[in-house]
Amino acid sequence: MNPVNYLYLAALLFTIGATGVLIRRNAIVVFMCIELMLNACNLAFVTFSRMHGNLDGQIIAFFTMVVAAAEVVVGLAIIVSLFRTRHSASVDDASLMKL
Amino acid sequence: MENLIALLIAAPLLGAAVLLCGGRRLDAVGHWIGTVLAAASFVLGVVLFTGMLGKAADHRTLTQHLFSWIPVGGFQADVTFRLDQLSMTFVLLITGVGSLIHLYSVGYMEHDERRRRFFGYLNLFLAAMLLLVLADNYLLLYVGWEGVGLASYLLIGFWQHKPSAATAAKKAFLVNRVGDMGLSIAIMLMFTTFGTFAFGPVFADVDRTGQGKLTAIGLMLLLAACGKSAQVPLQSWLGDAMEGPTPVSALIHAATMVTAGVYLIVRSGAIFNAAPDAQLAVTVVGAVTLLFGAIVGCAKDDIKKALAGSTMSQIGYMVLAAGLGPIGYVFAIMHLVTHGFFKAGLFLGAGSVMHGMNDEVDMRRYGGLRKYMPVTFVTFGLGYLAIIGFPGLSGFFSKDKIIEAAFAKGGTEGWILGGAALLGAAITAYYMTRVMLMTFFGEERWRNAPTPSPAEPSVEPAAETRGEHAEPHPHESPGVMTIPMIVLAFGSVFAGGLFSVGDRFLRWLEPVTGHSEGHSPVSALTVTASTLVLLVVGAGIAYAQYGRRPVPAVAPRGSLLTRAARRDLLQDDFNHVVLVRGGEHLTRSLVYVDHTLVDGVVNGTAASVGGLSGRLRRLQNGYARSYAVSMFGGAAVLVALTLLMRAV
Amino acid sequence: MSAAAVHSLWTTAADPISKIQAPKIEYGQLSPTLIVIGAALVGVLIEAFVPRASRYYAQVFVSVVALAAAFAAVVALAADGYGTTKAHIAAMGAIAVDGPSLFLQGTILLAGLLGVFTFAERRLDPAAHGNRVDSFAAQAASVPGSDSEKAAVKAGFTTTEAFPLLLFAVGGMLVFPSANDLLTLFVALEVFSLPLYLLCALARRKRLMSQEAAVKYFLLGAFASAFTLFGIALLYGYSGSVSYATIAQVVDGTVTNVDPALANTMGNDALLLVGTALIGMGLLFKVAAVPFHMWTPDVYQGAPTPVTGFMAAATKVAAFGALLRLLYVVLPGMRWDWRPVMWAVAIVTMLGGAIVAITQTDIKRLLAYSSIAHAGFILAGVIATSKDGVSSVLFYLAAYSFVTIGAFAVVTLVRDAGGEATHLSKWAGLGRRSPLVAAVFAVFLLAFAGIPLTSGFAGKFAVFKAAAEGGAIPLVVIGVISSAIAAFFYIRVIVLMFFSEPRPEGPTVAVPSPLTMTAIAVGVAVTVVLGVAPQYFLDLASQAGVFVR
Amino acid sequence: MSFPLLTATAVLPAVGAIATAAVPAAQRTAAKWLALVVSLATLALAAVVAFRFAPGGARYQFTESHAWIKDFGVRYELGVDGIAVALIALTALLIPFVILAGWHDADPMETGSRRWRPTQGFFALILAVEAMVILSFEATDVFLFYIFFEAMLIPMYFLIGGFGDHAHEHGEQAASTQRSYAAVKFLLYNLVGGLIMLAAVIGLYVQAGNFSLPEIVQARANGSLHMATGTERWLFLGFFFAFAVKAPLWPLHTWLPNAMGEATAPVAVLITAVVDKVGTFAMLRFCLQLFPEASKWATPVILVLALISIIYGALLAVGQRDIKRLVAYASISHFGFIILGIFAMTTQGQSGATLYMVNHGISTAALMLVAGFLISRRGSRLIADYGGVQKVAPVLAGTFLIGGLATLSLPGLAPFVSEFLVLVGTFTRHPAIGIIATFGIVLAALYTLVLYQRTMTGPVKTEVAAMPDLRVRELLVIAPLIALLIFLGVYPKPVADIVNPAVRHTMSDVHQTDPKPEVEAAK
Repeated sequence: MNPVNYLYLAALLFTIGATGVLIRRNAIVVFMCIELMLNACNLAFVTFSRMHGNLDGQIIAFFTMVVAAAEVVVGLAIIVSLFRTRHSASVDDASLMKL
Repeated sequence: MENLIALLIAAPLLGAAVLLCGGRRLDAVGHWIGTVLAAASFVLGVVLFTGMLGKAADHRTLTQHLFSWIPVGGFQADVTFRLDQLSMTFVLLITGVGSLIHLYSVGYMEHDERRRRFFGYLNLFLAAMLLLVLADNYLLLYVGWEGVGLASYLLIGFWQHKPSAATAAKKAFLVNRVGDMGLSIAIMLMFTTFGTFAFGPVFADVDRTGQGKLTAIGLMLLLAACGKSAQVPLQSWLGDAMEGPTPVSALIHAATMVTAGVYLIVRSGAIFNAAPDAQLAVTVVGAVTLLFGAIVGCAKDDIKKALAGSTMSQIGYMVLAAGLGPIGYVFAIMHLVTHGFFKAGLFLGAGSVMHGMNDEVDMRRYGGLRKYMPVTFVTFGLGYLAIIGFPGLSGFFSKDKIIEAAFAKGGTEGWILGGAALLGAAITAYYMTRVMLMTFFGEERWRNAPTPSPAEPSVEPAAETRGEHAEPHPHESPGVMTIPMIVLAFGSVFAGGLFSVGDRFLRWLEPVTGHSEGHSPVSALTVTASTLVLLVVGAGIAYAQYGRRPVPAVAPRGSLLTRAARRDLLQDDFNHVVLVRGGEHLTRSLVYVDHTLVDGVVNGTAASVGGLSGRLRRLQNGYARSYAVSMFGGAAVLVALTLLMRAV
Repeated sequence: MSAAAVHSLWTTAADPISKIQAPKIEYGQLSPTLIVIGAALVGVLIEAFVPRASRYYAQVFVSVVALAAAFAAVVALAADGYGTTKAHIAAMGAIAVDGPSLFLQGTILLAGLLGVFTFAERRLDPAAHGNRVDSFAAQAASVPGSDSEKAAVKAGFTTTEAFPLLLFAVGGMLVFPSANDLLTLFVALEVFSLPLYLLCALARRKRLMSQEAAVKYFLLGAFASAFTLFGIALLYGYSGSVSYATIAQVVDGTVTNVDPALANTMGNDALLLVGTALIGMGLLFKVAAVPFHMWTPDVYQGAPTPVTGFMAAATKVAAFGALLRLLYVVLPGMRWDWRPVMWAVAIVTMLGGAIVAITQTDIKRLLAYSSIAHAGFILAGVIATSKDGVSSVLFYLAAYSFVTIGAFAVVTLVRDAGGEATHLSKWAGLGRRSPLVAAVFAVFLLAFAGIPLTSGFAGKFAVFKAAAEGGAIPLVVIGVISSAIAAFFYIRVIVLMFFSEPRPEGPTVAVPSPLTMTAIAVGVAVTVVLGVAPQYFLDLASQAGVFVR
Repeated sequence: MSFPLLTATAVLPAVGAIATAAVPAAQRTAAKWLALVVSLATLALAAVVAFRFAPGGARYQFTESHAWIKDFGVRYELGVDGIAVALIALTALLIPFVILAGWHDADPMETGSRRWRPTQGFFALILAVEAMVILSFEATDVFLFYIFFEAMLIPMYFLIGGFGDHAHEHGEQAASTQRSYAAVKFLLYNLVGGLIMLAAVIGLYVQAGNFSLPEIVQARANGSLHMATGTERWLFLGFFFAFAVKAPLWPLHTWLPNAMGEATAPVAVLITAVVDKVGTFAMLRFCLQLFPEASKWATPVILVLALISIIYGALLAVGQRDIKRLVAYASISHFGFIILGIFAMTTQGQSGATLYMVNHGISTAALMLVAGFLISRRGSRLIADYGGVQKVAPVLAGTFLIGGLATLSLPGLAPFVSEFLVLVGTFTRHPAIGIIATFGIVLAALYTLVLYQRTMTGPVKTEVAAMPDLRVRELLVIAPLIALLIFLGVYPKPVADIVNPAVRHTMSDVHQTDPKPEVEAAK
């Protein structure tokens, strides 16, 4: 099957993730959407690696996962602390600072 | 010899410096310092005069180069003095009459606590006036020209606490500035035409350039002359200038400064001779002014303003003569000198009268003063006879010559100008007789004088401001005041004869101004005869009106012309409406424009940027997701742009 | 460890083990980064093992020493000629050791050092329960206003983790501008971003805002890095490699041995263009360029001021470094595609930052917008695409970072009951109360405004000059106009400080410890020196202006 | 390497400024005296420059040149021609009077913190301005000039906004707000001008590759540096705009009335008599020499603008209610004359313009400082609040009148010489413009005399009845200025001789020669 389709899939996933970031209020969900985008990237990497017949892409995918994990650690810490303070994980509630 | 010329100016200048910077410690002796220095300058002048007489007629011109003043490229202005017969005449007149009036002022200003400063100003005036007549180039002349303007400004406004005086002074300076504009433009024209503005070179090159340029220069010089000599249309300041102390009126606004215009025209004879159109303009101005002044003089009840009108008219004669070219130059100057004597005498007389009458100036509250102040009466009377041109007295000779010259111009112009001159003579006789009668004859109207109606514009406000309506006790003035009057009276009686016998004055001045006998359509005899007839007529009418009938203490309403004449023929109203009002509106609207438009544009830009900022600021609404949207949009645009760039 | 290295391992794995050659790592040349990261790890250990009472001192000591040592190492490398003659690519093509990276690393390290000083400041806040406190939360985990927080404060806890976090961030920033393949770039990006997210959340006062800032920064940052990553993926897809050199060759079309797959993807410019755009967006996000700037004011306002100062200075340096390398090393071949785009971005950034700043009422937000405007100015230099462009940007970054840290350090001094008094209205009449502080701040503002005889002017002139020589005259004109607009609000602050009457309830100016004083003093000194006698540093920058390829 | 005279002339006040600022808060008087002494020492140095300057010698003298910022092609290059010497002398001459006149202007009203030292600041700032102005007159390197041209805004800004006369019809609060408005307006106008010039400076560098004025002029002369017509014009406009704001030329003038109105009289003098001169000076030195062709191209427009400034400024002066604003608008009119003279492109015009800068400096200083003394007595700037002052304070009135007469350029006083030269210089090339400009002298008489009449003459107002006459310090300020006005009016030759050669050089740079008089042309 033509690997290019995987690229389309990746692009689709990426767009879905981005849209999710834009439309969802809950910080956790937003964050998950971001993770989705990262995974879309991974898919793209792997596909390209397959197309080019070298393994860089696959290795990068591993790196990405690690980075994503690190992001989870940091991100959840922040989001949780926010949640504990405000008893809501809605991104829109966090709008003290504006203008 | 020529090294003395600078001293002529230095003496009064020193006086001015000492008196003005000296401070109060000089109050006691200040006036004498001033007088002595003025006299010193006169003596010096006499010495130079005798020295000059000793020389051949065409070697009498002395020049003294002091230093290079403004050297810039081709523009070379030097401080150089030139003493020839013409300037000599003026030096003697200025310093002579000047010294007399200094003397007179010692008495007149006795009770003024600022007398020292008054003398300082007088000395300053002498210095400036001498600079004016001694300058060897137009720029230096310009310095003197404005210098006398400054002195006149200071002296007219000497009683600054009187708003009227301050206003009059300002008006005089401003009107003169308009004239000065003419002079400076004339100088610029000379520079562009001849590359210089020194008398000698300019006159030498006159024939090298076109008539148009010369006419322009001539007209500009005429404008300057109009300002300084109170000729129509720049005459309006002279009447108000009477706000100044009377000695000032006598010296500056009768004898010397106001005649500077005549000097300028005569001095620039070479230019005018080559520019007939300019000459015609000069004669017209002269003729108009001599009638204008005369008419105004008829209507005034304020003795000084009446005299001012007459001054205007007499200078009109001189300008007319000067405009006639070589036919008239000499007589213009001659009339100028004789006029210097008798008009100064008349003013001093008027001053003496006011001195005796608690500074009352309204002739309608005089009357019958001859027995209270005999000396004043006699000297004033002689001056009167002289000015109306009574046979044998100075005015007769000088004025008669001018009228002849006017006819001698030939053609219709000649007739018109001559006619005007004749008519002027008649009116002169009328108004002077009127003054004479109202002041010294008739019943004593100053007893239980009623307060004048404020509506009367000719009554000077000083009378009210000082609030002296108590019955005055007329008395003769002290010696320091009468002596100058007597001397001047002698001048006004004999000067004319002295000059005319054997054409002395003509031959004296001819080398400078040149002279040519015009061929008059009417014989000199007829002119003289008709002058005398008109003289009698004028005086007769005046006698009929003011000598026979009693003079009302409050002026009757009078005919339209009379009322117009009282208001200086409405010139001030015109100026007020057109210039003052218009100017005020212009400036006010400009202030508005500057604030709203010029400044507004800038402030508007600033405000709009601020507004834009305020609007953009709202995008920063604090919602992380909207930030994300902008990022996403931004990314999209970025991608699109990049692709687009490759596409194009 | 770079992908290429791994790849070579993999492909040779089939052969006998003896054939495996260990990847070659030039530790000496990577020493700055290694020192800092190592110190950060030590910091973690300190948190684990050193008794609470002495942690603060230990952390400060370690951080200062480490940063100083790293800076010394950078200087040594530069002196050794790695900036110029011996410049080359280390760590199997992962890290470039050349002029720009050394210059920027030096700048970042100094900024980090001053940052540590401001972090360690403990005299400003009133002592809580008899123990001095810095501007970091007693215990970030405890809910604001809760009993646990009170207890933490009572117990005199302090978040000394801030220091290792800062060190990690610095470590990442050191790698970021010198990264020579896209993977390293991405990793470095995350390595310095994540600690910053955390640091933003650690404020002692106004914790709600602090946490909000952290959330916003984190979400948007992650969002942006996702885009970057996708861009990287596309570029990788286009060129079949992530190493700058290879990509550059592919872009230029000077690549040798083109296999069919590569030929296929090479033909597809969309990959290249979109990839470039997305990576560019990630970097522009970090440098706070319009329209990717909207996090800046909120984060700058909410984060603890020392963090803001450090972040504002160092992040910009690192990010612009990376941007320069990307555009100059990887994409010179497609200059004609990205230059117009950058033009647009630079213009909107300059104008947008300057205009919106006019109506700001909070000093930290004001400085945030000014930093946006400055990003625009620097972009003007980036666009020049000439050696002068590079060196001018380097110089500008150095000048700017010191001014920024100094300015924010001054902001920490002006305090009232609620902590720092950042609302502009409270600054009224400061010049009367404490002329010295006001004067110092005025100097920084004038430098921001680019008044002659300050470093700001020298920098601005350098970049505009480079841009003009690069033919971007309109850009210069717009830059000049926007700096005129910018001048307006800097002046506004000065007016406020000097010409308006002091408020009775106005703030007090705390007397700082030598630490903050040093930071400010250094800031002023550099500002003036770079303004009056910039030649030496310009030489430095222009020597360092060459990228290794 | 001879003694760096020019550097010394500028460094001395700079050091003095720092020293003055460092004087402890308590020793206010010490600071004043220090500043005065320093300014006098500077005057002495400036005098040395003026007397050692050889008019016949090289174009730029006492030159110094050191490397500064190689990368920007900037050198520390100083050198003075006659024009610069005249203006440096003027600056150094006026500063002591400014300091003396402002002796009590900065005595602190309110008590700030113990470090709040307004007095020290005031005099330090004045000296700082002096240093920067002198340097900008001396700089022959465009960039160096630009730096001080911009930098001098900052001390000026603090002088305007920080110290006003505490007399205001709407009270102190309104006064301070208006002051800072004026200060900000001043700064922004000049900053915008300066930044636009910055763009042009950069453009110039791109064209020329260095900033040395003599080198560029020479390169342009021998054709080795060619500029496209369009480029040259744009650069010219960039430079001219900045100078026109500074000068100020209509319609960029509106900052001046605010600044001069709100600032104390000495500061106002500093603005109009010293700082603004840098603008006109720079037109003469940089615009004409760097961009001769563009200058000629722009001349018609500039002449018209200058003409508008002359008439417009004078008319607005007539319409003012505020003494200081009146003087400000009068200055706008006079700057119109200066610019007219510069762009008349004749020897008379440019020499006249240079003399005008000097004379206007002195005359405005005289008028403005006396006005300041007057205002400090009555505590109001409104003309309507005065009347009959000459009765109670004759000396004050007298000096005020002389200042006024100088402003209306009465012959015999210095300004006449320069004004007439400008008029003649303009007339020889553009008669119409010359004639219209002469209307300015009538208007000048109008606003001056109206001012004098309303304030000094008439019945004595009760508020001024107790007004003391000039004190010794004040007399010390005014007397020398008046003496100078008279001396330069009677014997301007020394200054003219210094200026003329420089003007001749400039004329040759713009390839212009004076039009020949008609008769000579005929011969």
